[in-house]
Amino acid sequence: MFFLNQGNVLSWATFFPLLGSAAIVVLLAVRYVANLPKKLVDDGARLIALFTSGLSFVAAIAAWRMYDPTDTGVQLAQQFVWIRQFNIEYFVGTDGLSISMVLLSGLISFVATIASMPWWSGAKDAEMAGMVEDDHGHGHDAHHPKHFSVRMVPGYMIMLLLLQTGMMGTFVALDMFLFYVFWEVMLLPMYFLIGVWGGPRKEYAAIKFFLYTLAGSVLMLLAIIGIYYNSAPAMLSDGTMSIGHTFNLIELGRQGAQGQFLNAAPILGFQFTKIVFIGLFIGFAIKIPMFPFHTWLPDAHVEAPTPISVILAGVLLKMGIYGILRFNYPLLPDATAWAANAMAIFGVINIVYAAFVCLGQKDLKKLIAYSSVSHMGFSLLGMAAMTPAGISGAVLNLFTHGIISPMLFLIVGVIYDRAHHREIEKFGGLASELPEYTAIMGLAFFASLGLPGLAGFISEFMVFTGAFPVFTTYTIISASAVIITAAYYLWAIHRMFLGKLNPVYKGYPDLNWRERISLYPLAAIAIVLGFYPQAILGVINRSLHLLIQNIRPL
Amino acid sequence: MISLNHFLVVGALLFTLGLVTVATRRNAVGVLMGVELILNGANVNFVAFNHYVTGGVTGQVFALFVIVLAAAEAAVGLAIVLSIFQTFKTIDVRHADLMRE
Amino acid sequence: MESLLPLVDENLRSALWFRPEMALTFGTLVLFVLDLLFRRSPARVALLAAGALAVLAAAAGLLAIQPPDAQTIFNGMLANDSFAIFFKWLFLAAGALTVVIAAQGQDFPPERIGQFFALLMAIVLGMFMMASATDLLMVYMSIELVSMVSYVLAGFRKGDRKAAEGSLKYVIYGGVASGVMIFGMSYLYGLTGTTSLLELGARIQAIGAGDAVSVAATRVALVVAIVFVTAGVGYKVAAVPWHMWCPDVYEGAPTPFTAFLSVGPKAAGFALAIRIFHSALAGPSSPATGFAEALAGIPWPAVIGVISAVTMTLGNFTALGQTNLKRLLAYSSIAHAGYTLMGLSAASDLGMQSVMIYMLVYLVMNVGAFLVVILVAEATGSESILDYRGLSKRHPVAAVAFAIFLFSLTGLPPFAGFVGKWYLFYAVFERIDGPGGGWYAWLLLIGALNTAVSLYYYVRVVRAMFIDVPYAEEVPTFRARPGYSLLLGGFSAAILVFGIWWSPMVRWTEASLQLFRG
Amino acid sequence: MEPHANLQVVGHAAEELGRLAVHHVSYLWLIPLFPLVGAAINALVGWKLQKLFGKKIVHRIAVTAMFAAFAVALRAFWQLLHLPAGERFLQNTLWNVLTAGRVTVDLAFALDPLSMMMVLVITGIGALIHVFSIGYMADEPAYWRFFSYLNLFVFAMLLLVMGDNFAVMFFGWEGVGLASYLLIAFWYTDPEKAKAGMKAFVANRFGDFGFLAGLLLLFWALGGAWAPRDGFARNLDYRPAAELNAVAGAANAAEADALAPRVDGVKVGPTLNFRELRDQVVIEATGVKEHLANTQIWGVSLLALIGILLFVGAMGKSAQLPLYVWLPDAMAGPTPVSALIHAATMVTAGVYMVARLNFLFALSPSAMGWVALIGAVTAMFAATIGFFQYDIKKVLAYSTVSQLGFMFIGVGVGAYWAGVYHLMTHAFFKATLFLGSGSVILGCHHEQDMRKMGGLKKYMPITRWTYLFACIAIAGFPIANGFYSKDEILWKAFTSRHLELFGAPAPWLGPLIYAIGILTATGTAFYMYRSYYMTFTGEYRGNAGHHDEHNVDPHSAVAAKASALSHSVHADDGAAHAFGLDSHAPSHGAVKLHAVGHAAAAHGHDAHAAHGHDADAAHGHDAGHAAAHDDADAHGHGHHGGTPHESPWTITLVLAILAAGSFLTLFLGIPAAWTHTAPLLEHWLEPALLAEVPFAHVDHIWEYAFQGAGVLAATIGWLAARALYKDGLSDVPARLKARFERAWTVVYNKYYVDELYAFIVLKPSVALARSLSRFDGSVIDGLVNFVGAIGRFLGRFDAGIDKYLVDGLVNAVANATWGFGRQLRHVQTGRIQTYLYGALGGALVVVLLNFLIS
Repeated sequence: MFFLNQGNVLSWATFFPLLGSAAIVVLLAVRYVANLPKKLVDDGARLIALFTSGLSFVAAIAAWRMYDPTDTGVQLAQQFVWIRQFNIEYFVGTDGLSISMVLLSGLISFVATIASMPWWSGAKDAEMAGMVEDDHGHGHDAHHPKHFSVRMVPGYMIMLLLLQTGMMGTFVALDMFLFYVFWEVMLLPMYFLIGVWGGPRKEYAAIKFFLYTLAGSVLMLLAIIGIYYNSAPAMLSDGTMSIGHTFNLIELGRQGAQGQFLNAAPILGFQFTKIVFIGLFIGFAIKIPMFPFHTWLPDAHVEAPTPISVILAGVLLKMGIYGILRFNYPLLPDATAWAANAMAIFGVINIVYAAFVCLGQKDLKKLIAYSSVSHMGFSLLGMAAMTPAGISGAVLNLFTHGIISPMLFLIVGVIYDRAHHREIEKFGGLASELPEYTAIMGLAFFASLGLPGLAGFISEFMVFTGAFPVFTTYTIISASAVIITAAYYLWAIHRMFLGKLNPVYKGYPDLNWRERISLYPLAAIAIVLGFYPQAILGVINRSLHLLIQNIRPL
Repeated sequence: MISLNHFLVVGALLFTLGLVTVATRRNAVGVLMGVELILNGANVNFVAFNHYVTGGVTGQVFALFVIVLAAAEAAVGLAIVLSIFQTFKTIDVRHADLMRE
Repeated sequence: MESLLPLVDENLRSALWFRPEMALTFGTLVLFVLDLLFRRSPARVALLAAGALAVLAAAAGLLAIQPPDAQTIFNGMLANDSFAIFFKWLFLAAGALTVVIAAQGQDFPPERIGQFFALLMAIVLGMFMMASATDLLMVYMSIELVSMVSYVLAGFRKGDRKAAEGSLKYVIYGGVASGVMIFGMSYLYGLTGTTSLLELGARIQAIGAGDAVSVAATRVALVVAIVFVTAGVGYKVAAVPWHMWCPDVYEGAPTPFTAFLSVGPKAAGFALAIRIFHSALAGPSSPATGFAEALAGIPWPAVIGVISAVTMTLGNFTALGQTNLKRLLAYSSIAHAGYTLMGLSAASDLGMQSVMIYMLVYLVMNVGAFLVVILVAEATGSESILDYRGLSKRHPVAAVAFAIFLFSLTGLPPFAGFVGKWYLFYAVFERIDGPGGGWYAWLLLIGALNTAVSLYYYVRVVRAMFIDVPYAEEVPTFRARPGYSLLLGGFSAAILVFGIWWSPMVRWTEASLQLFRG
Repeated sequence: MEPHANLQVVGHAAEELGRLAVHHVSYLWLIPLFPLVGAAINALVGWKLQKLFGKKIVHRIAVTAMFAAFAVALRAFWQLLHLPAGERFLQNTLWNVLTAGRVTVDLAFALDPLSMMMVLVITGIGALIHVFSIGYMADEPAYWRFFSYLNLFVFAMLLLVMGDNFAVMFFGWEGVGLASYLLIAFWYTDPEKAKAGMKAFVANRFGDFGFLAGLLLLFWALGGAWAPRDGFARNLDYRPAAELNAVAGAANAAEADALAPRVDGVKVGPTLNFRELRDQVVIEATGVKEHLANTQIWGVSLLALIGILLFVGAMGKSAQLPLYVWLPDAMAGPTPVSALIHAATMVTAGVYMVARLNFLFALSPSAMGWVALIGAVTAMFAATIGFFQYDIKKVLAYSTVSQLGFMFIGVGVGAYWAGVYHLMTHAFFKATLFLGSGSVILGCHHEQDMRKMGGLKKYMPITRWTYLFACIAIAGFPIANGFYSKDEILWKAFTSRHLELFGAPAPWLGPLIYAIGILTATGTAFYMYRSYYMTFTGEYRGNAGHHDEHNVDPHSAVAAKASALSHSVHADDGAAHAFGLDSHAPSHGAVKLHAVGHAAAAHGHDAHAAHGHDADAAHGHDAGHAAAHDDADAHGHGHHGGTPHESPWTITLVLAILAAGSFLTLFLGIPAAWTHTAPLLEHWLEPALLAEVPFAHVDHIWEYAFQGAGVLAATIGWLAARALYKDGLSDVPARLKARFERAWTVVYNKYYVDELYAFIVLKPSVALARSLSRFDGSVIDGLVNFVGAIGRFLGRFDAGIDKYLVDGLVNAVANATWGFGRQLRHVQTGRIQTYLYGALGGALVVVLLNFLIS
């Protein structure tokens, strides 16, 4: 596209959705003036959302194409001074660490937008899901409220697009302040999306998510202030020297490597780098989510509508790890080395503990939510090892999990739209009624339990290989989780899909086209990455290996 | 010979008495008078300090202003007490606790 | 006889710098007259509002053309400096907004609205003087001016028990507070021999000389005196433990005036506090760091820090339990007073600046919030949170704007509230690695956690508006008020703009930092 | 004199081995590709094709894919044959899967003599089994699904054996696990079958876990020697990336290769590639061998640990103790699956892996010791269970476990080629047996219980003969291949003296294993012939309601005898008479028989009448067939329905071919003792199996003697079985069972191992899971909500402070000042003053604060 060039592609990727939501606001204004029919406005909002998030995805792909993997520096940068008094710049750019996340976030956002449409579904399953448009606020029967995709559509789309802007911005921001702004911007839409369009206990889940994350991010804010205050001045993009300090993450990384923050004054008797590390780490750990800060996740997932779960699992969880790699590693290498062992231990706890919790789950969506917790543990373990394979595996794990877990949540959504419950025990023998669904489900489950030939295995394998020489025992313990993982997935399959068909589900419609077009691309990617992960690794490796070069043991 | 301290003691006494009055009277008018006492305690101090310490007229002028303002404040206060009486049919401050949750 | 001549000259000279105040003074009187003139006029509300705005505009114009050079006037009674001017603009804005809101609302019966406008002008006048007072006498008089008119306006709604009760509490509480303050002032005067804030600092440092015993004794007296004075100021900004009048008065007063109270006098109080603490109790701030040091070893920054921590915590936690929106906002305004005190306790240029920025931002978001309360109260006749359920459906604009205000009050980017918080936190952080930095670290931590706590009750309102479903039967009708909608839109836009592009705000406050120190 | 009195240990002359010569070719990828394509087509559009063009098209696709793969394999074989022995190594790299630092994985295939043999077996026998399935699954609606699974399995298996590195091998390793899961649970509507699939997968995961651990250990064991950080595996001391290695920055394969350290041309350091591994271990100059041999970890020899962990993986796949439990259950799958996956190919993966890594295992005698010992114990254990099973497939399953034990004995004691040879022979005769049983099952209308069979030889002759020949082979008579592989293994076991256990030399282990082995061989012969006799001899018991061996009621015994007398099908049956005569109440039996005969006649051919078919049998064949057909028409493939019938030609043909195979392959292993030249296969495999393991040298006399012993063992087993089970006449088994009731029950219930697992593994982990999830819900989440609750409580509490606490304080103060002798109401001062008290009290606090701080 002519207007996508090296200098602005990332900004476009970030702000296309924002433009979209602005357009929808205009549409609403027009509606008030010229009172358009509801149907028209809804469809308009949907189209705008599809179009803009599609454009954002295109821009993300363009960025991926433009990115030069042989160069480890910042690329596709766009930079100008924003608030001179505080040396704050609008500075977006990407390196090996974030480029894969940009692609992922663009893709998953688009998939989620598709999954938010009531279109392309058969008459029967639309009717079962309660997508039928009618005047009074109920779906096909009083027990089930209308499907989220037909409730307050413009508002939903506005929030969805805002969320996408926030996510993309978080991944491309290279100015600490800008990063924080985007980081917080994600919160609000997420709160509304869960709280307004969510399930029965949506209020509880939404506020829990909100408070949890905010509690983390205020600690993060303090840490950011601390880092800024102790940083040395740096050149601003307009060539002038900054006043006193800098927010430029790249610059801060350079300073951190030179031990700039080591001689900062201790705070409350703690060494500065350590306490700042902890502040940042807690802020990010809540997003990961890391045991024991993980309990918001199951609630949020269970209550959120399907596309939001998709985004939550596919993109938001990645930001915890991404943030740690973007802040803690380059800025505070020594504290990172100091904390590595703890990180590994938490990783192991995440992996094993969550896997066992999965085994005990009765709600399919909860089970998958906990499996996300477990899989994020692999990233923690891998990055804690600071070995090339470990850190590459950790980031690759973000990507692969970002492909697989959305599939899983879409799959849950499919059955929930039809059956309006997720109790594993209540299903049975679905395989004979929904063969296509069963097939795609099997693919996703096996991908998630780390079957070689599918994406999940590669990252797990790399994490193990990378972590083993450093944390032998931990690695072996967490490797034992592959057994439990297999157990809970297969058991779930056994209870839900195999055996005699539960007559209640006779005549349930199989996948419809909306579900197909949201699921199959992901499945294809999962397979391709299973055999050719180098497509990602080749791009991210250099920057990541550079990242861990500076980290010396205490 | 009366020294500065005597005046200060008087001022402090007035102040304390004022506070106690405010704190314990049930009659709103009484409470307002307690406020007046406090202000007058301050006035005594001003004048005394002016005479013994600083000289000049600053303190005395200050006192004058305080008196004037006290009068104004009393006027406002009494007006409000009147409206209280109109609404509550009493000026017992104990009953003015609608907003106590 | 000839000794009077310089005084006359001084007054004539000073009059040149006193024109805005004079405008307000005459404005007050003129409004009273207009009130009588327009008694029969059908459009009297509009006319009177126009008149009030005209007065404010005149004051503003005179303020704008006023030569900026910093100096004292009226023999050091008032100071004219950029610091004062900044706050004066703030007050004018608050006044104008109140006039506009009140003129459209129904909180004031048309036949009495004229008095309200007139008295409002008087309050603005008082606040003008608070901002620029450099003499204890002026401090006291300006505070009293503001207070006394406020007493009246707090009880403005005739026959309303809550109003009457609130104003009674206000008057008694205020009376005692100012009494305590004046008593403290008397001791200050006695100990230092001056009432001028500009000389006070030097005198206090001089106390250090002399034998240890008397020094110690004097210090005790000095500290007590200062605390008494602080009480007067703390009462104006509603800081714990002088905050208790706040919820009742807020609830009892007519809402537009509540909105005004929550921003105007609070800002004035902070202006006064800065003036007292920075120019009288602290040395000039060092050009390098911008830090100011407390005089005579009086640890007022730490004390203010503690007050701030207690204030914000108490305010937030108490707000958690509130169901009446006005009370909730009252406690929230207490909490915000606590946040703002962080800036004061930083005792640095950036601290002052952060206070100014915060007051500026707070003006917009809080008045906005109260505006929504007015709007809803008009339709439902209630201020209970229950009646906000489903507002997003019944009045989307109000709901969205309110959400923006509330999130901005919480301090989330990209809203202006975050900028204010950012400056406060940063100002405090600067002080951490100084002597006694530990206090600041804790203060910072408490402030941060309070932010999270405050989210909880702000979000309760948001949840009521967007998530909860209203009663089926209640269908309150929202009178179409383009004026309100415009205001809401304007406030929201301002909050977003300030939150994203706040350089101008910073530049303005930076330029307004010069305290006249004589 | 005892044999090893005058033994002296000799190994091959330790000539220096060079680097492996590699021939890069570009067509190997076709071999796995064809099955993959077949699988893909059938999986994606199979159902459509089947609906449009019928089942033919489906199996044509699948079978064509198989034969195509076989053809390419032959092409490769041809090429290998024409290379000098030392250079028989074809390699074909497709692309670099992943590279990060030292970890680099290519998708690459390699064929050396060993994997070549495996590929031939897999594609060859696999193709045959595909053909077999055509007939066997004929009436399966989900035909397409079955064939796509089969192809998928073959694809994965080919990855496993052709993989040039551990990663690709592991791809296949798990892939076959998946395929076997899908195939075992093929009839998923039956929860039991589905559960069996799940069990297989999870049990294998246990093995994979060990495999993975061993793999990582090996990988970094190699790394440790070169990076400046020995004690690499002593973890918990934090090691940064910077000092980790020279290849830290490698972002793609080329860089990694360029940066990799080399010792005189040999690439050293961590690698997943078999060839690189072999080179650096085998070539002395690199010093890797010493490093590995001398490294200890957690107090044990590193190599032993690696070996044992890898062997744990083998335990899973190859169903050794204690992970064998999944295999018998796997019989829930369709019989061709059992033949292909659970006999011929997948289960041998473990053996293959050990053989593939022979140079590594050979370095660790104690690892070898464990492999051999566990193999022997498993062989014995499984055989004993096999004695008493009634489900014909279960018998074969346990026999498979037992035979796998033999293979591990082979590779364990270092007779790698013998182990691999047995793998091959077993593939043939066990496939024959399984497919034979499949044919039987088909013939008996999906009846698997041998007690309901019998006398089938008249109905399905081809099946019978092939089955019999396979029995001969597995029992170990010199006329079939089984003898040669088994005896080679046992002989090598006997002559091995270098094994170790717990790091201590155990020269006695070899002979012990031999003893166990020879006993097991006897047992093998016994239970196999038992199955043969129970199935094919005697009278067809298919329709005899429910009556089984271990409560033989005299009547049926008499009936059987009577029928045997009436028209003596087996003239040679002395034993039957002998047992028959001393049975009681002949007249009674005769009368009964007669009556029943009439009843049957009266009712026409009632398929379900208890003795109806005895009657048919008595009145000859045609009637019986008629009945069978009526019955079949009446209700399709109902159980106990009709008489058995021979299977379609696709099945019998395959059986014949396989039986022939189990004869022909014997020529690959004619012992050196006879020909004084190394057996063909040993010679062929030599370049791949290069480990030098010392064996005691014992002269040929003894070898002959041992071969004789082997034959003797087989004969004993055969005769015993014949005596007990021929024609089902003997009631000795019944009496023995009655005698040793308890012991019989224990063995019959497979020593309750499954129950043990349920008790030790399943229940605890599920309980743990349940409790943890409850813990998570209540405690962890509870903490959060608790904090929230505290917050809200504090909120009310503060409000309380404002409203009440201060009041209380006020009242207290007021009491103190005013309350002397006054009642409370007089001092109750109301709100406003309350505030003032609060304010003043606060002010005082602040004053104090001042002094506290300063």
